[in-house]
Amino acid sequence: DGGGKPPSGDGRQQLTVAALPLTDSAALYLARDRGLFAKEGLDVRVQPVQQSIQALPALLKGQVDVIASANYVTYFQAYEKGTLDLRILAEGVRIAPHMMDVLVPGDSPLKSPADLAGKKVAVAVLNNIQSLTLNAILDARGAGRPVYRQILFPQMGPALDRGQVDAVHAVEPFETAIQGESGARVLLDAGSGPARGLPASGYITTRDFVDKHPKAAAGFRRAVEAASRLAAGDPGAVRTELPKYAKVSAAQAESIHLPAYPATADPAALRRLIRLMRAQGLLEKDVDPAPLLAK
Amino acid sequence: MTRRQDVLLGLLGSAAAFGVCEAVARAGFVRRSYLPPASQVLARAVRLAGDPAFLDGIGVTLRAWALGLGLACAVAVPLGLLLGAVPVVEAAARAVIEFLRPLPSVALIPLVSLLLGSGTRTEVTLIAYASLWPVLFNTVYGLGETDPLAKDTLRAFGSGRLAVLLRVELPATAPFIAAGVRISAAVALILAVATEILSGFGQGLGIFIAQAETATDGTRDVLAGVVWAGALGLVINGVLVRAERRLFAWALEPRETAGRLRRGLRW
Amino acid sequence: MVRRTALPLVLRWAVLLVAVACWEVAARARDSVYFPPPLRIARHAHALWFSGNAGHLFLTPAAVDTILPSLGRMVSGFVLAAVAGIVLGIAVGRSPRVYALCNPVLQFARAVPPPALVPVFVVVFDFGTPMQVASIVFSAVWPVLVNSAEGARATDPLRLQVVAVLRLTAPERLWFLILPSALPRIFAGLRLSLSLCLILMVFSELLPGSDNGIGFTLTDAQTRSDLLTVWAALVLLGALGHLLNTGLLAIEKRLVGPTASAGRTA
Amino acid sequence: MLRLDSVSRHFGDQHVLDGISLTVPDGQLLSVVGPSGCGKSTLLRTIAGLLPAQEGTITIDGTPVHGVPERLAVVFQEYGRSLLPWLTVRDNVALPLRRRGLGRAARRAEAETMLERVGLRGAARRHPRELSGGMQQRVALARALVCRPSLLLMDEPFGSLDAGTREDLEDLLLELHRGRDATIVFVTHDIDESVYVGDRVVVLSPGPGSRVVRDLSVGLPGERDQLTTRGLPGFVELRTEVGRALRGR
Amino acid sequence: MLRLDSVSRHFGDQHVLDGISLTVPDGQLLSVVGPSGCGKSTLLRTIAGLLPAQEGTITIDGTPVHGVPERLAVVFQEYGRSLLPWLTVRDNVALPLRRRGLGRAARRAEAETMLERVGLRGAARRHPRELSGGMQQRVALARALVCRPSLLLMDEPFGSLDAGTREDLEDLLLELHRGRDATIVFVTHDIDESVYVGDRVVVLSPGPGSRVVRDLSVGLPGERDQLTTRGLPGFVELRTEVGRALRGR
Ligand SMILES: Nc1ncnc2c1ncn2[C@@H]1O[C@H](COP(=O)(O)OP(=O)(O)OP(=O)(O)O)[C@@H](O)[C@H]1O
Ligand SMILES: Nc1ncnc2c1ncn2[C@@H]1O[C@H](COP(=O)(O)OP(=O)(O)OP(=O)(O)O)[C@@H](O)[C@H]1O
Ligand SMILES: [Mg+2]
Ligand SMILES: [Mg+2]
Repeated sequence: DGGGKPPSGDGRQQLTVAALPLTDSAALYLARDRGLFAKEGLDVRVQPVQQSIQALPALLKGQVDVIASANYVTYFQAYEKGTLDLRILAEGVRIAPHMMDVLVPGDSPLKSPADLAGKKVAVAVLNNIQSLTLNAILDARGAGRPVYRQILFPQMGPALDRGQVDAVHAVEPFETAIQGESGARVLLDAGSGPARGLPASGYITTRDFVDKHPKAAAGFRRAVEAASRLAAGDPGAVRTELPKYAKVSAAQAESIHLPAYPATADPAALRRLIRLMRAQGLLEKDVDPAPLLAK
Repeated sequence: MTRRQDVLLGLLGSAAAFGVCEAVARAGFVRRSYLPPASQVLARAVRLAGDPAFLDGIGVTLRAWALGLGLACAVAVPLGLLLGAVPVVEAAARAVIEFLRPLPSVALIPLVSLLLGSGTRTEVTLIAYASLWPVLFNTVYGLGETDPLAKDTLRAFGSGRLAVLLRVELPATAPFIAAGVRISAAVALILAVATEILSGFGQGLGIFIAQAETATDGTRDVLAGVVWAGALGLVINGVLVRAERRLFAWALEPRETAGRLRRGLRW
Repeated sequence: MVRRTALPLVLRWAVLLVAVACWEVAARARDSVYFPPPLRIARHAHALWFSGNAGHLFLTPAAVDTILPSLGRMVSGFVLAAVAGIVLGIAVGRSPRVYALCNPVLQFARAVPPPALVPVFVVVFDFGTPMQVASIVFSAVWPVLVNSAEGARATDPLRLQVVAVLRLTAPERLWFLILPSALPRIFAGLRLSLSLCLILMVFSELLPGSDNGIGFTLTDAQTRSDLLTVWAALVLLGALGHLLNTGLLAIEKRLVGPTASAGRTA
Repeated sequence: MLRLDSVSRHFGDQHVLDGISLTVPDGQLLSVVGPSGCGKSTLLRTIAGLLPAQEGTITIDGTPVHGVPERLAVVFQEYGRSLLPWLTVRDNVALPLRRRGLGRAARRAEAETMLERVGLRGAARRHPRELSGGMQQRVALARALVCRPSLLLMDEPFGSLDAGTREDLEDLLLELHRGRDATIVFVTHDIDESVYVGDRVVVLSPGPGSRVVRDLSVGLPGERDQLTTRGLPGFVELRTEVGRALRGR
Repeated sequence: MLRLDSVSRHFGDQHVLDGISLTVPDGQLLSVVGPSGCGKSTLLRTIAGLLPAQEGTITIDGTPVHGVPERLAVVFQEYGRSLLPWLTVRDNVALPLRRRGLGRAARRAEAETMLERVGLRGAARRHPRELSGGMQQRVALARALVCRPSLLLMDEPFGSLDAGTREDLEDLLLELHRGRDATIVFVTHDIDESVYVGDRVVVLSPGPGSRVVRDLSVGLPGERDQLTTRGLPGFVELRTEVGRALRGR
């Protein structure tokens, strides 16, 4: 391991990137498969992980160099607590309409988002991006907040089916699968209102890495941003790429809602996320994202 | 009871369990994709045997299992003998041990990963940590159960404390240690798979299961992985039981003497 | 195990204190967020859980919401696992038929990692306590079961002949011979089970639908990178484990008493 | 009536009992002597139904026995191990009384009476491991006697006792035997004792493949007394004969 | 020389030994008799250093013993439990030879020789639980004899043997004793035996608080023989005297 440092056989610098096999990492895979990394003199190896937080120890130990699709909420918290000297290489995705939805059973008495007040809503991780955005949306509409239950995405379908929760807050591709299997309907587009355009994940690394390998960091950013531009311009490219690395069938890939792939990192957007986190008590101090963005 | 009857009864029990799982899934209480019938799971598990990548993963998991269990035994048996034999050491170490023991390995995953990084070293450490206790405690308990007259006998023949420990207490405790190893073997296997699932990083049976869990209809694959884990456990236990029978024949009731009173069977 | 005189007691705590002191010094010297010094952990734990008013035994509301539900689940899981483990273990240790029938299935079940069963739990059990207790029992039952079976199996054959001649009924046989002679091993199993219960309690609070408990606090703090709370929860778990174990030892002392190893032959 | 019909027994390829036939009428006290390792304990275990007879049959009152017969009591040679260490001496002795359906207090009272008779009055509440070897042997004896068996099998029951205690207990056995009419099979390695307590003495040949080599009826008066009986010419004659049979002469 | 100086011992509030003083010269075979439960086994365990003497001192050749003395061997009354079940009979006997620093083959050879002398030639490779009670006792005996102890403590070593085997082994003991010059303390409950094997017989009083009530020197010729010695007038006299002391008369 300990990639990043030794150039590989053909003189390219080797980088190990931990990534979730989800839509969030599409730009990474596109960049790899379209040779964008190679163009920057990088040899990128992808190491799949199930949750971005699971890659944190490996990042600190130098077993991976970059975490793709790293959940900002989680990593800003780690930064605030001092566990990680965070640097953001590039932005990953921003929230787009119907990329996440609040689903209820077809025959549910819940008719409008306002009915959610006090009801049980399933999210994958408590006190994270899902509840943050849903709260923001409901607050904006003046509706009451629900109570959250922690249920992993794959189990949301059965839980909804058995009436263990009133609604689930699911992301793609689970969202489409749940709708298809149990006839659940969308109560609320969780990518709408104040949530829309909010940065969800990014490509992050440590300050140490950026200091030691400024060239590799810059090259990585250029490649990912190029891939993001490509993805934003041609969603079809993402839809063909998806079945190659994620557990998504080609048919599913055709119909699911994709997030937005921003071409450049924008401190203002990140500041909006940080303000929201502060307002809901997920951060205790203010964090200025500008210095965290790698040049 | 003949061997054949044993096997037949075992098959009967397995068939019954299989039947129940199949029936529950087919009865339609829940959607098929949420709880696939046992037959489909089994078929999938069998097909996995032909997948070299999956078999590689099994190899990785088993390696971590063996290393962790071996490390645990290598530490636990001598430590158990020391604790059981020297009351002062036991008294001194007791508080620390009792405090460390309940620390959940599940919760230690992130901390140990921070120290050792993700991967085999972390996995082996956690496996060893969790499977240390059964061997250690069975060793200490076994020592307490040694017949005092047997110990006196060796002392009377001029054996020192160490010789009594090695020649009487260790052999007398051995069957009990073996039972501890058997418990640990299962714990270690669970830990190997669970660590992989929860750390979500690397290669192995647990990673296969974790990846299946993130798929929209992965339950069948998850359960096929479970079948493999269970089957591994079954085989490992069978091997250990056979080894014990061979090693500790003296501790078994002699077949003929016990006649129809013979009930003893081993786990 | 150890004679309960004053010296070992003093020694025990002295060693623990020294260990903690070393940790404190080492942690202060390294000054890493991952390994905070014990004093800070203790202060944090105190602020979190033990700074309540005297009327509530100094427990804060957070402590009442965190510790009590966890403890309740753990204890009920442990009791269920103990009863099931002893009953099944003895049956399996003394009856070749039951053994042959159950062995493959039990061995299979024993090796199944609980995290992989989450999809099944979701479908079979209700969220919250039923699912959590079920997952605790499912894992904690094995050490008791194996040790009980082992203990029952190791009953002195001569003594079995004795009770056969005395024509004791099967329950009497169990009560007067098999249980007492298996008791030391059963307790060894119970102690292992107890610590497994704590581990499983943490795991069970990772299960879908959990929203309180020590394990929940721990994992929640983990995702928030709040390592001080992680450590405080670990220390709390250690302390709880120690307490519960001491209680179990006291029960064992009463039940097994001084006759534990008298006259046993291998 | 206890009847053994060419009972044989082997362990693996080692022959132990080789066609033992015996008829013990009700109420008889049969002494069995034989060299160490010849198969006396094996014989008792077979009669007790603890070991299956591999050949031959055992019948009690005409019905073949399978398993442990009713109203049987056994004093095992390994008396120490045969006591349950977690029970007090009194509870050990009271254990067989359960099948008589007595209450707890009645069982304990009866156990204590029997303990007193074997000279263990003060030891009732102690645990077996706190007793000396001879005391443990007497506890095992009391446990066998207390349940008033109709078939009593005793394997060297006085082996660990001093001469005085031994004589007292021999007399106790005879007294109890006279009062009821149990069939008793009494294994001993003491020739004098075999003659003194027995109505009949059977001598087994050394193994492997032990057989009955001598079957002597003891024609001594029923009322026996340590001093006078052992002095009788008939007694001396009998013990010489048993001794000779034992030495294979 | 083994010397006991007012050795006392109690278990809880129960007095067992009450000021036992004894001097046993090197090479003496001291028989100890006493009623069941009087404290004979306790005395042996105390001499062996397995139980601490609570009062009084024990010295060997003038030096007080703490712990187990050198070159000691013990035959326990519970011979069965004192054998290690996981070792074969041969390895059980060979066990104490380790401290003589012999090789494995030499140890086994010596063990087999001794097993042959106690009449267990064929049983060398079997496990203790496959043996009869008397055979186990002989294994324990062989184990004690094989290591040529200078102090040998025997607790009713022939209790489970038939008369013939017993006499053979008494003679074996005497023969080995003559050849070397070990000090032997021999506990028995057989009065004849105590006189036949002993150079000296000590009688203990019944407990609680056992004391030496009689200390007899056996003036019989060193060369003994089962038939002639037991017929000597001196022998009969001695056994009567021991018997009387034992009965407290
Ligand atoms: N561990 C013990 N705890 C309490 N009392 C004991 C213990 N060991 C022995 N005793 C008591 O000490 C007394 C003497 O016991 P000991 O075994 O020495 O007798 P003994 O002379 O060898 O008798 P026997 O001839 O029956 O073997 C007995 O009354 C016994 O109850
Ligand atoms: N479980 C067993 N397995 C193998 N052989 C056995 C077993 N039990 C007894 N034997 C053998 O059977 C023979 C007879 O044993 P048994 O115990 O009946 O002798 P015994 O007449 O009671 O002798 P003793 O007077 O020494 O007690 C012995 O040679 C012994 O080795
Ligand atoms: Mg016998
Ligand atoms: Mg004794």
